[in-house]
Amino acid sequence: MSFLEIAVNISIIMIGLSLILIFIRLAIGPTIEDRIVALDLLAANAIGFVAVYAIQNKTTTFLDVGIIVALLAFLGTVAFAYYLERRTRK
Amino acid sequence: MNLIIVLPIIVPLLFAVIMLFFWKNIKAHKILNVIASICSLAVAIILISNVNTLGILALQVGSWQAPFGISIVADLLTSIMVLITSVIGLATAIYSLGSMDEQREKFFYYPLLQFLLMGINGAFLTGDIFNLYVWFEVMLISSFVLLALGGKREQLEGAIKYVTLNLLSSAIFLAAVGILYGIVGTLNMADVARKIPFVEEKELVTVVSFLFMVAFGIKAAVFPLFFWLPASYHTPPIAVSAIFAGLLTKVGVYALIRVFTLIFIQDTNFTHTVLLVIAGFTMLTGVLGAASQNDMRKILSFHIISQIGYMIMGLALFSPLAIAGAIFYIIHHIIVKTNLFLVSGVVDKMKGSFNLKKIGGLYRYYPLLGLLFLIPALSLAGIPPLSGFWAKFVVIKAGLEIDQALIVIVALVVGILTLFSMTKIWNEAFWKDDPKGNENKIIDSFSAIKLSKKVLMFSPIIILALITIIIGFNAEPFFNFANNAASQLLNPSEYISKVLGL
Amino acid sequence: MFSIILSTASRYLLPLMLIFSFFLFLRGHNEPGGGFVGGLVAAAAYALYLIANGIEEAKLLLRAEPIKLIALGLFFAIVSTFLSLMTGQDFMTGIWAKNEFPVIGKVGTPLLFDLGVYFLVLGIVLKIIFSLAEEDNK
Amino acid sequence: MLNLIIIGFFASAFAPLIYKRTKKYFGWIAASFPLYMFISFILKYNEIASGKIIKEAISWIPSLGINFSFLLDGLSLTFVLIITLIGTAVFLYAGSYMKNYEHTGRFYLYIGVFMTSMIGLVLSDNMITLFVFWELTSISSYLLIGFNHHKESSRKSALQALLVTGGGGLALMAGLILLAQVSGSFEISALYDIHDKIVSSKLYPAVVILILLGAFTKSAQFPFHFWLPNAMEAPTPVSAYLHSATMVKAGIYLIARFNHAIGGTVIWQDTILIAGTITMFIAALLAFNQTDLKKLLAYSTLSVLGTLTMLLGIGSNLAIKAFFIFLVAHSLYKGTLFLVAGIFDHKTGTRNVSMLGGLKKLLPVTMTAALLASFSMMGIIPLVGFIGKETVYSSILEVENFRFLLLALAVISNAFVVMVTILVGIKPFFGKLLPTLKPPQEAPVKMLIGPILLAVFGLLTGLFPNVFIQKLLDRSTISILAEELGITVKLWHGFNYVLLLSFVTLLLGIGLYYFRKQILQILENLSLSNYLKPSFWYERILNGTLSFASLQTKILQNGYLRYYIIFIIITTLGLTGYTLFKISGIGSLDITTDLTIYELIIGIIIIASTFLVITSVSRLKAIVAIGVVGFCIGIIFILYSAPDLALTTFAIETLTVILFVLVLYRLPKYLQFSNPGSKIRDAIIAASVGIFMTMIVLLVTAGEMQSELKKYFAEASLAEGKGRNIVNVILVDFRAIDTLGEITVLAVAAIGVYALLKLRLKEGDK
Amino acid sequence: MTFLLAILVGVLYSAGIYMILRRSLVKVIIGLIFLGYAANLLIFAIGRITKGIPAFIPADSEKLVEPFADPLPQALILTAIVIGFGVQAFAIVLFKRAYQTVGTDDLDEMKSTDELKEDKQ
Amino acid sequence: MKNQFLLNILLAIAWMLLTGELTVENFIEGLIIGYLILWISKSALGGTKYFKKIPKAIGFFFYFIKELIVANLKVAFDIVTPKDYMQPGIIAVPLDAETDMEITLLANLITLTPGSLSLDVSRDKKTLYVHSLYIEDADELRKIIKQGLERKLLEVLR
Amino acid sequence: MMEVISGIIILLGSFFILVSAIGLIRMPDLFTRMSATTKASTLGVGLVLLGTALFWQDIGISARAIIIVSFIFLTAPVAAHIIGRAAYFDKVPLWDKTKVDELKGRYDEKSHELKSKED
Ligand code: NA
Ligand code: NA
Repeated sequence: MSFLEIAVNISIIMIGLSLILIFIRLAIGPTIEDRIVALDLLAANAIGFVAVYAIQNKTTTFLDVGIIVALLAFLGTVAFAYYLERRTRK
Repeated sequence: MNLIIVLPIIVPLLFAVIMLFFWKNIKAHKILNVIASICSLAVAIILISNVNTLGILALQVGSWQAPFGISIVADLLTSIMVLITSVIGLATAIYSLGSMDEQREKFFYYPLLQFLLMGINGAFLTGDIFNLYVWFEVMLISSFVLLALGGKREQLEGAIKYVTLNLLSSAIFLAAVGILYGIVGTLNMADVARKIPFVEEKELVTVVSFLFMVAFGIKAAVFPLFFWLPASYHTPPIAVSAIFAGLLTKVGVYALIRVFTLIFIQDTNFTHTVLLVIAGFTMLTGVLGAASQNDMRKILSFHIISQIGYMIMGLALFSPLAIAGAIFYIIHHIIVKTNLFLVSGVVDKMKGSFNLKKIGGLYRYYPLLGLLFLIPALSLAGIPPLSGFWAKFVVIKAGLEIDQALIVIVALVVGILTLFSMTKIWNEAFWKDDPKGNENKIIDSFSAIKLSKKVLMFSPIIILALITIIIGFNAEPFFNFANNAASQLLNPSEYISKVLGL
Repeated sequence: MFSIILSTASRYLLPLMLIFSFFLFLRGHNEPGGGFVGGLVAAAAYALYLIANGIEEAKLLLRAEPIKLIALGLFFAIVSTFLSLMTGQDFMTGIWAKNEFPVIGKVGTPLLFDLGVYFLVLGIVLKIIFSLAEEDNK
Repeated sequence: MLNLIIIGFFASAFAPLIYKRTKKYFGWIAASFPLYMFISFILKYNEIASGKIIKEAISWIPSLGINFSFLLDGLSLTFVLIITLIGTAVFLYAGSYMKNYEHTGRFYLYIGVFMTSMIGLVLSDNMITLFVFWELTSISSYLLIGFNHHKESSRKSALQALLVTGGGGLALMAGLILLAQVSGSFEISALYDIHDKIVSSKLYPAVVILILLGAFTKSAQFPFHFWLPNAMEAPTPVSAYLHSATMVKAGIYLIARFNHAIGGTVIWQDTILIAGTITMFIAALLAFNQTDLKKLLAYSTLSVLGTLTMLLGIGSNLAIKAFFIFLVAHSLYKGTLFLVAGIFDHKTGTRNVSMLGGLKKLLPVTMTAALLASFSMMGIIPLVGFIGKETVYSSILEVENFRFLLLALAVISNAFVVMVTILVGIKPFFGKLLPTLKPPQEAPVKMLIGPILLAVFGLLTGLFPNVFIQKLLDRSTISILAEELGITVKLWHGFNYVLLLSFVTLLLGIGLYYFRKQILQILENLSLSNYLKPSFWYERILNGTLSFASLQTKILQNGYLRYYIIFIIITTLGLTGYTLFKISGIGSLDITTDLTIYELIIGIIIIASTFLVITSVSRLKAIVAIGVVGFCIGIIFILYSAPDLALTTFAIETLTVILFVLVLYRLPKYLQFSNPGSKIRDAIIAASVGIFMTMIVLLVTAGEMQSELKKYFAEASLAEGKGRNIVNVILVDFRAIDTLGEITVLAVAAIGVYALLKLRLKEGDK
Repeated sequence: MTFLLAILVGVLYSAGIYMILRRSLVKVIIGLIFLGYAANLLIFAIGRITKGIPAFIPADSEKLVEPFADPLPQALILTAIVIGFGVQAFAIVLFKRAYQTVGTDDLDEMKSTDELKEDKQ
Repeated sequence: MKNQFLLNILLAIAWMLLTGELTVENFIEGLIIGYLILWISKSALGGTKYFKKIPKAIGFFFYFIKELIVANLKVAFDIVTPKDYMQPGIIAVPLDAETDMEITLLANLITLTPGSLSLDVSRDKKTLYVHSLYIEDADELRKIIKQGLERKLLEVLR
Repeated sequence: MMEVISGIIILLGSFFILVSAIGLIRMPDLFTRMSATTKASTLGVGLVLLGTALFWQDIGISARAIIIVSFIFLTAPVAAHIIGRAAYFDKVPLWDKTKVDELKGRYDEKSHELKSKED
């Protein structure tokens, strides 16, 4: 196993661990904003994961997915914030 | 060139799209809708005559050899269904001109009708099981919108059940398609039929067949899956009810017939017996449901269920005569049930209600309407020599021929209860005096309607009634057609070879 | 929702997202993407713009009525199915231009079909979102 | 014959139109139509009398073996002549009687259709053609009984008659189909040669029962007798015509017609005999406490119908002879009496016998007809009724088993009939003139011709039976028994046992008449009436059915969406589960797995967030958690080589969130409605579905799948589809029509959303 | 791998069914969304999965050689997802309208179209 | 006009980057597509100024990267070590930046620098509210932001 | 050689990603969590993508990496801004050890308009 492969495997484990941690925050909240932040972060991590996974499998096709994720996660967050703001405006 | 086969799908789509371009011009919508319906009818007639002379037609969309692309196939059953669909489409188109409110017309009523017809025709014509799912969805979403269009409370409540249960059905259907692909590795129904006998796990195939049975059974509104129908069919405007009543459940029946004559014929002892049980309970629960109602449209809605039972019975008996009977039944029922709903719409326009307790006295002043109700009503009840009699007759004959006495008894009992329901409507709405007593006032609200609109409402009713009578008196060609269609279904080899080009 | 930051960002993100959406569409035949995802991304761009700047500005930006986009999309799809008939081939058979273009690769009726998908998806998402936003403003 | 029938229907169809223009003379015009029919058929008399059988056939639905085939023999000619003769009388009579009714045109339409159908029925040689006409008579009867449809009793009675005869009709249909199945043909005349084959078939008992069900309901045999008295709600011409002379005899005709082909067995004869005898007796008893003229006549008709059936049940040569004579006699005298009752009704305003009396001077012509008919009905010489009763008694005397029981029942029943006759046909004319609603006056000519014609016919037939009925009798009995009887009809057989019986009957009847009040008291004390009350059982069954219908509908169509769903799920699981557990491989599924850590993590997150969604008490939290699920599914798609799917999933996921957010704004608080019990129930159901699906996946993927498609796509995608992204090439080329449907769904959904949000009709709007 | 997917399919189906059996409209919608996920994953799993080799023909070659992921189930799922989205979008708005009109999202309050009018024959 | 043209060129370059084909044809294709998109986005973009000072921009870029990494390490250290060194709070920073573009960029850059987060800009565009993890002295922090990021950014932009 | 560099960078990126995740768990209130994490992950993802670009050494891949990174850099702060702002409206509690809150009272409750100074 080359250094790169080892690095990639370790990376995947680290990202996986962060996914779990983020998910825990998402689950426990306590505020809805916390959950949204967690979701946003989850998306960012997914991009990292995709990049590493692309190296592991030697295919580049997945990289484009990262762009979409970045783009759409942002939109989702904005939408949630939009909702929260409307909710709090009397 | 078999272009004609796809036209029943493309023509409604094309017209719907044109209407969307002129989305604010209702007048154009009305005209285009009628033209579209006439074109569809013409296409359907050409299609059926082609199929009749040339046999089963198949078109490989995009020139991709089956089973790699999607095949569009028209056998006799398909072309019959397409033809009736176009007849009902035209009838509804004309009736809508006379009865639909401007509000709904502004909100895409006519394009939605065409989309609905597109979906229905697609479901009939496709030779691909996944593509069937797609057309079902086109049909469903169009029907969802048509059902809820207007947004009245009862419409919304009805639509919730209709939508949820139909989505459940779609989910089951989709799962079934996926599993089927996982087993045989192909989606083309002819190809599936060819490969199914070689599947090692026969039980797995049976399991899938039941998933299809449930999925299509929900759409066909059989027992105990029919609940969405009585909950919703009486809520939209009558033209919508009418086209739903005539066509939608029949697409489910069609699909059941298709897969249970083409694909799942390995374990008929089990599957078709189950169908037979379902058929019996469907007939019974449907007719009892009708007997308990006092709303004209609800009675008619429950009768759809009950009548579906007869069609399923034909399929379940699985003899040439029985299948022919089922097909004949479908033809008859679509015409008659649509017509009854249309008549009920006129009743509502005259009396302001569908509730039998609140209306009456129609026969006194509108004998013609009485006649126009009696023809489809008695036909539905199976009174000879109207179309419904032959339908019932053939199915019962088929049942007796293969010693299925129990189901025949059920069919007969249901027959008499159907008669009861129809005479109940007749007694209450037509014979009984108007309980409100204020005949004249009510008459005025109908007479306020423009004559041209009245003509537009009555002409489809009259035409459909004539068709019922013609089928009744001249049943032979129709029965022959049904017979030939049935023999095509029971000998799938022609279908398979035509589709796969073997 | 008024935010200078979001509003400004959305103005610059819009063209970027649109170009990306078109990119996704064009090369969908060879790489991940296609008319559907392309249309969605384009719609997302407008949705973002809507949230940041309000429905009125969004409508001003779009100019076309979404229904027409839907109709246009379906129209392209239908046209693409019929072009083959003119060359005497069967319904919906793909017809391809001889020359290749950069990125796009070969141009043919399936691409036109996919373009129809693109417009339609853009149209329907906008129709839905605009309707909801207008409802929300009431 | 077919042309006559077609003419009949057309003429009927135009009746309302013609009536509008010729109201005054319409009775004459109308009567000319049955008369024309009568003449057309009487012209065939000699031919038939000479033993010829006229057949006519046009194919109708050849592939089902159904033809318009007609057969004119003695039996059918007798019936046709009765139908048209009485039809002539009734049509003419109605011209006057129906004058003050609304919609007389419709009346003629119905009755014309009825007559034509009735003719068609008795002429049909094809079982199904026969059945078609059979049902048409039921329908026209329904419309006629309910003619005064503003009255609830009329509507009810019409419905009752229709349901009973219609129900029997369906049984008949099944019987006929079975019979055709045994015999291989729907042609009745084709049955005669294969009597033994039919009788020995295992389906034979079913055939008999079903056909007799049809016959008994139509002819109001016990226990289906109750509809007939109620049918008296119809205008009197209808009662006279349908419910006495013709339609109710259709069932008897049917038995007679099929007797040759499927009769002669114990089950056939005994069933008929028993049903007929009971009907005869019970109807007579039930007549006793009636006061309404028409009801009285109706019960006596019932009794006669019973007698006729009984005679067919006896089935001896003499019985058939008696059957025939009695049939003719009854049609003539009962027709007359009904018309007379109608005259009373019309001219005095009442049908209550106790309010009629002393009319002889005022209605002399009516009285002549009434007396002639009454004497015939009482069996007094020299009327045809006398011959009828004589032959009935003599045929009973020939019976071997239960002879005296039958005899006693027949005598008692006939005595009751005599009593009824006195009440209806004699009493109103004699005694004190009782005050009536209208000043009584003689009926107009149009109303008198009918009853006089029929009464005189009864007299002539009695006097000259060999002229009028001998030949028809011969030919008819051949049709029924397939053999020549060789019995001549005579008025006078000398003084014998039978004559004595007739005399006893008459005396008994007169006695009953005089002591009827006392006897009524006794009968009431016995309180049989509840169970024998005509529609007691009918009501019970109908109401029972309706309550059951309501109950089952309330249970099934209960309005709770979740129960609907549970029904569907349990059905699905029930149907599939049974088969699934039969699969052999189920025990040996390979669940070893080579999971990587990140697959495991994704899986855990999906499951955990699913639980979050389910248990969440906050809507927004649920939506965020759904987002996670969707997101992780997207990642699964990446892991397993589906980038396009991942793209689409992410995009759709985001859009759904936006949608939710825009919608949520106005959505309700996330409420908890369900109780713990239903949660557990639902959890069990849900888990079963989950387990089922998991097993399916494992079972299916345990097998190999050979997909030619996959290979083909890999080769053709670039070469012919010009694209390297095979998924996309499938979407826009190989399976582009799927995509076409898919985008249509989207278009419609968008329109739907728009319309839902913008179009809000108010409850009042149509 | 398939085992994990099979479990996930089961979990998602269970969740979907459980949710559509709730009385609250919003939960029913969520249930429908879950059923959509479940069906997609089911097709995906049952069409046999392949790791890390998407169905793309490499730039330097004319056709794809095994092993590679079966593109057909993917195309089917894509179509199903899109259709599901359209239908769900409509359903969500429909449910919202129903809530607005009826005034609650309790399904037990939405039975009027099924109710049997109690008046006697 | 000039800015639009510049933006068009920029979009064309973005296109080449996206597609990964550095050819003349592709550049022209990018120009055409870019033009179309600009036309579509017409009302979104008013007249704005663009990237005139490329070298300064590059310098700023490296300054920013440095800040980013240093700050990141600081925060990372705080996170992974058990003890909290934080003194969080929200401060109001008066703005010299005027245009929407300037304010947005500044706010974003502040956010990107770990430990600080732009919460909002006042409606009159004069004050930026920033949440920071390390506020020993609010005024000191305000100064750092103004002298550091804001000044350097405005130098690039103006 | 390039592989090793790329590996190291990827490891570093993953490390930052993990740190940000830990921060998300550890930080005391929403604002501190956001402050700490959003950027940490931005850098983390950026590094991972840089490593990826180095690994492939392909213009197309590098371009994509650049696009993703710039997009994240462009959007992440905006996202943080609007969530933070929404949270403030939503009265998400600040950590009790928060030193100053100069935003307090500057928002108009009704219109959500933000003022420069206290009135
Ligand atoms: Na694609
Ligand atoms: Na696509």
